[in-house]
Amino acid sequence: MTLRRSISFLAGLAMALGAGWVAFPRVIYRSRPQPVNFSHKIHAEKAGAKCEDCHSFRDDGTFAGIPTLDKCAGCHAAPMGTTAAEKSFIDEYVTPNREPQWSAYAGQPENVSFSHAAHVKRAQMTCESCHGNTGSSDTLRPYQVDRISGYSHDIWKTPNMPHGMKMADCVACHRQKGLEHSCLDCHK
Amino acid sequence: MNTTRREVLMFAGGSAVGVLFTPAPWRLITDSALWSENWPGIPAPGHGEIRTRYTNCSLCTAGCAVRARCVGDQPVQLSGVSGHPLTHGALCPFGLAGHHLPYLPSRVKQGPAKEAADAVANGIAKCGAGECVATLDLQPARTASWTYRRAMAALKNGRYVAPSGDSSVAVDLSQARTVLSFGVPVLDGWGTPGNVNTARGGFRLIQIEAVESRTATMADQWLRIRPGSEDALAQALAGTAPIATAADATGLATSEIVALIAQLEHDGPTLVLGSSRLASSGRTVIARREAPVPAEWQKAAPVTALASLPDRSVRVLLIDESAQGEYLPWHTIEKKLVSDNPVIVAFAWSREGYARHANFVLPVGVYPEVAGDIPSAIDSVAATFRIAAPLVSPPADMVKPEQFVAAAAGLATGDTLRERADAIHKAARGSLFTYADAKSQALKDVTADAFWKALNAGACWIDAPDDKAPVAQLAAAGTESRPAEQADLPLAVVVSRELTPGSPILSKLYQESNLRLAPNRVALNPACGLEDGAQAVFETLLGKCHVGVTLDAGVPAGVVQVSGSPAVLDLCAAGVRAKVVRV
Amino acid sequence: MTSANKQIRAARYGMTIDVDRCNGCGACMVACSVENNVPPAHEGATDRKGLTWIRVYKVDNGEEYPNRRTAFVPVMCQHCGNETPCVHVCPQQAVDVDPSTGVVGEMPQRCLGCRYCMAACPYHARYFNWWDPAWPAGMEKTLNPGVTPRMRGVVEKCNLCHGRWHAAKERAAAEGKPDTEPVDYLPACAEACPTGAIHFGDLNDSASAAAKEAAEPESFRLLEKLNTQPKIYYRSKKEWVREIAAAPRPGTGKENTRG
Amino acid sequence: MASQSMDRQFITRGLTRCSGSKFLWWISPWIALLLFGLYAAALCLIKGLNQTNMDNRFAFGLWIFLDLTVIALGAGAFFTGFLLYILKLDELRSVINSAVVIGLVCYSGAMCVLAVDVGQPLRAWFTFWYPNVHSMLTEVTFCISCYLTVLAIEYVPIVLRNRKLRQVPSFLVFEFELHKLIYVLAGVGTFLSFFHQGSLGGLYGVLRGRPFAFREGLAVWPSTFFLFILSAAAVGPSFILLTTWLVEKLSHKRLVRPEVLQLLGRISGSLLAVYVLAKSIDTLVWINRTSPETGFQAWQYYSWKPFGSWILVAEIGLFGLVPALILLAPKLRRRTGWLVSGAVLACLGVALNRFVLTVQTLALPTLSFDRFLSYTPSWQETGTFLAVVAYGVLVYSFSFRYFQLFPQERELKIAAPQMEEERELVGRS
Repeated sequence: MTLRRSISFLAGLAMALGAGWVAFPRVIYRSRPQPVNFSHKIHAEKAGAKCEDCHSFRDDGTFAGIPTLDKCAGCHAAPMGTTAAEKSFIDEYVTPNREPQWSAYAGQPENVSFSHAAHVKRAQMTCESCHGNTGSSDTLRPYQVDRISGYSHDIWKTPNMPHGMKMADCVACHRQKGLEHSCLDCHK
Repeated sequence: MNTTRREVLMFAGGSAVGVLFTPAPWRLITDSALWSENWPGIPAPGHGEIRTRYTNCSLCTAGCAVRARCVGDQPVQLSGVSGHPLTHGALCPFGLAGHHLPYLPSRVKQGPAKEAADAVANGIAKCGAGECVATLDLQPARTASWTYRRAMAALKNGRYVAPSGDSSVAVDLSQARTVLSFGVPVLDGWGTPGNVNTARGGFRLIQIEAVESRTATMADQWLRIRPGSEDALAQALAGTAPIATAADATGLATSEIVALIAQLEHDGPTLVLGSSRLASSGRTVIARREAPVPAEWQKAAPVTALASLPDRSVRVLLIDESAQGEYLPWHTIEKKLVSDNPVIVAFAWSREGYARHANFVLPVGVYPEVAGDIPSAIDSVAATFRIAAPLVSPPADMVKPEQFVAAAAGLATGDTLRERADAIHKAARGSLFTYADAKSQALKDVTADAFWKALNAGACWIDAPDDKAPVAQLAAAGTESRPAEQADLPLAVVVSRELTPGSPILSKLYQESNLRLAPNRVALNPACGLEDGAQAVFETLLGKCHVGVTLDAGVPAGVVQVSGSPAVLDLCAAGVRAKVVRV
Repeated sequence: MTSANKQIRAARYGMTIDVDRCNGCGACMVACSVENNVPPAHEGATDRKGLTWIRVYKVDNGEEYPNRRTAFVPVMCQHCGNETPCVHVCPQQAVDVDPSTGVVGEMPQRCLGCRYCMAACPYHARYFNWWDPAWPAGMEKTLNPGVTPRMRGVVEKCNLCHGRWHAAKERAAAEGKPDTEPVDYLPACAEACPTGAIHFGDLNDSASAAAKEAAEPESFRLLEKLNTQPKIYYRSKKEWVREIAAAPRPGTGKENTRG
Repeated sequence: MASQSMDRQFITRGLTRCSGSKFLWWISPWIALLLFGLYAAALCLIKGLNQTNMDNRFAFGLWIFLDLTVIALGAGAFFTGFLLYILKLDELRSVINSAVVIGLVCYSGAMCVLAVDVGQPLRAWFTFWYPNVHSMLTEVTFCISCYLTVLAIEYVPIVLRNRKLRQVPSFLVFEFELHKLIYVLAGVGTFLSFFHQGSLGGLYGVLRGRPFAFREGLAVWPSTFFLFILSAAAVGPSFILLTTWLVEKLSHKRLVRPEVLQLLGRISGSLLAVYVLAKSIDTLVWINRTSPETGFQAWQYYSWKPFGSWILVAEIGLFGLVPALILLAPKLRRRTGWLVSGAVLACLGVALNRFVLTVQTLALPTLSFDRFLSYTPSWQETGTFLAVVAYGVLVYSFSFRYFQLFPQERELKIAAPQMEEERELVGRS
């Protein structure tokens, strides 16, 4: 009697734990493939050694982020290699001059005002310290977005990174550096 | 039975406990809060490279120089161009939100261009003796206006009609020691804001007005007279009428008027601004030669004042509302139209103006969508030529009024703006001020193409100073005759043309605060018996319309102040009286 | 650099507003709304339910013509420097004072809309989003990317154009300037004022125009006796205008219903 | 019929309760009211607070005012508990259950209204996650939610002692164990509620930007902090007295001995007297020192009609001193009419005090070019609050029907043999 009851209790417990730890994290994110199977590795080797070569700063100090099509078309007007990925990229985007809809893994929500200049130029941080080994990755992993909040998965935890890009993570570092003044430091 | 129910309960209990030890519930709580930060309906601003582009504001003839902060090509913020010789980096509230105009909900999106063209052609053909085809141009002295005049000249019985006011006359604020204004909003919309503010230190401002307008508030002296008694006072000041009558009419003390006269004589050069006419002593009002025009344009119809058209004579009326100007009440126009179905075409971007009366309403581009030049401002001593360079592209099937009219008159036109620019360049007078580098250079040092390029990238051509000649001596100013007393219409009407139609953001000024009088409101003295915000009917001999009531201690008893919305202006005329009845 | 006490030269951003120059045109209100993505009014909005981070009040001396005098007083968040009334009432740290700038900041995304801070503010400079923000179709293209639009049900207010401040800081960083110095920038209202009545600057920097003017005898602050130490200074040569800084005088309060 | 007997099985043995159908008649209008109120609240939640007549100046309105009042009245729960379990005032055992239910109703109701009152309920938990320890509102939120839990726990034994439920042995055990805790609970509850009653007062007392409400005090707590505790403690018993009397009237039963009501009255009266004294002193200090120091002359506040100085007189005199005297006079106390009207006046007094502090504070201008404002709640606001009233009545009715709120009821019933039953609102089984 009591045994059966405790069994059913434990069963419920186990079920809930499983659902919460295994199923839920899968369900909460919607996965979206990147438009093009892009290899940072190859481009780092062949095109430019440094991230800034493509992910450049504008004259006014703002960060241009993911390069636009014309940057790609500069080299890929015609196929340079033989990969199917490149060919489809040219056919789908370069030739019709259609901007690929990239999804920024580290894209912060609208209310965050993040200055690359302050972190890269002034604080001399490396790209890897936030973006992990994306720069040397061979393929683009699918972009995962939280179904409810619409935040990128990487905000919570960037792969191959000790920390994520949640507010708490930013604050931790700023506090250590004595640069934490107010909400509006980083919020807009 | 019982046992299984217990088991189910235990199971539920177990899972309840279990869930608490998983991330799920906490994450759901967090996510719901994050969701509320950018929940549906909150637009996300566009992102991209921030660029700076320049143009000139064509909302009024001040034509202030504008620096536009753009995301990509879309302007998101407008500001003045400091160092500009005429506009001195100032923008008025309407100009600051000018880039919102293309998105006005009330905007006219399409219209029957084809049918209108046929109807006009028809009307022109039917035009009998003594009848005419008239183009009403609310903002004369533009290049487009020249096209109209040429088109009307090309027609046997074409007339070019413009609101009274002579574009060849300018005032020189820098010369004035005293400015005597008969209800002219000198500090609030008249002339070029930047220029007025710069010159403000140099003159003493005497405001003669029935209500406490913004200008009256800021004037050095405010003389509150009875509405419509401007003329009487002006006569007295000019010495053409006894002071006693003026005192009687205006409600001022005789001593006040005497003191005023003495003061004007003593203070030296005086500029007198009437609601329509100007007068001056000293060199404060001067003749201004217009910017050069191509020789072949000289075959143009003369400027006709609406009043001088014979009644019931206009068979075809083409109204260009695309450029803001003085609004002529409909009843003044209506009586000029032939009685048997005249053809009325309004080129308008808003349905609130003449569109309410026209047979055909044709949509036009708005600032900053369309290229067009801006006439020289009243307070600019030298002629100017500046183009409102488009910052965004207009929607599909917008009509270009001047082209429509030219076509209707069978007049072939090219790129008139360019032709005008070349003519100016040929004259090789004056200087060119470019905004991007805030530099001024003599026009003769610039090639024609460079000139044209500069004008479209934000620049202003300023004519060389002319040997100035005084136009008028101190003479009668002010036009309005004193309202006739009427028992059933107790209130004298004072029109303050405060609100040119503009961005929805202007609700900050007249809905979310009472700083300005809303288009559909009238201001009354707090002792009028109605309460603030009450809904009422505004009635004159010319009709009635619904208005909201704003109480303002600055409006004297027995006076109703109305804003410049066409619906209300249609009910107003010189010396009209009104009543405001609560509904 | 890792030490938590980095030597920062703190700024005290503030303003002086010359009431005698203000002609009440409202340019500052429009420029502010454009800069900060404040939506146009919902048709149900009134002067009591609107969103005007800066609001120009029409103030008079309560007399009748010819003794009647009128002035315009722009009122925005006064950025109180002492016992800032709104900061310590907020239950969840959505309001704070930036020690490096003295700006009183408000985080709409943290706000739960309890409106306690609005009750606490003596200057009525805080505004609540009673409606969902709505722009006419297409007009959302004109939104300023430097400031994020707020959602319904939260409080918002002037923060001295932090969007422009961010931009200035980013420029400084790009130019390799250290982050220990305050940056130069200009809020939208100060930039837009056609009569140049509003002067913005660092009150700690005695060279700045704002600091100089704030020290002049004709400068005053609203409700000074509350000892909230606002950083917005008003200036007027007129005695009666300087008196508006004091507590309301019953009887005359009724007449000042404009603005 | 089956449901009938089912229903019967739940009613405490030895007590008479009206027939199920009669009970249905009694609750249905309240249920209707509740539904209407829920609709109004839903409007406010879905369409936003534009449904209310609050605005930027009247940031707080009807809801906050009534929440403060309701919570003050609900204070009877903690104070009776305090007197019974801590001060061992055993006569009060006969009303403690009723007091707990009332407390639960008042607090939970207030919490629900607050959830509608905030613009972003989804973020309400931020207060717990990122608390600003300096904010009185944080204190209020923490204490009220904790105390609500305490009340819920205190409510459980009342439920479990229900005739049917106690058939489950484990429930009985649980209830017994829980009962051992009751002293701890009472202690915790007392502390919590003393504290949040105070912080509710502090809520306005700390507003230095609102000289009308601003008060000096001890350390971080303005004088209103202590005044609120005192006033709440004073009217709490009065409200219990009132409700008990009301239930007796409605159910045509004698539920407690008259001495108990008189005792409640006496407690209320004496505390009220102390409160009136403290309040008067506070007011004098405020008029002569606190307010002038901030540049506001106190007389100015009362020159804005309709809030003349009469409101001050009414608050302290008519609704403070008068009920205090009534309740303190043994002669008058013994007359039910006087006793009840004394309690009513006391309750009205605390309501008026909360009104002055919330609504009048916001109505008064602070800037010289600002105006005196008025505000009338929209039907959505009123409706939302009526829902709480209906909710309260329903919870209490059910508790009264199925649980033993008044331990003395049975013995009193035996003492007073079957009254004339046909006129009775409550029939016998």
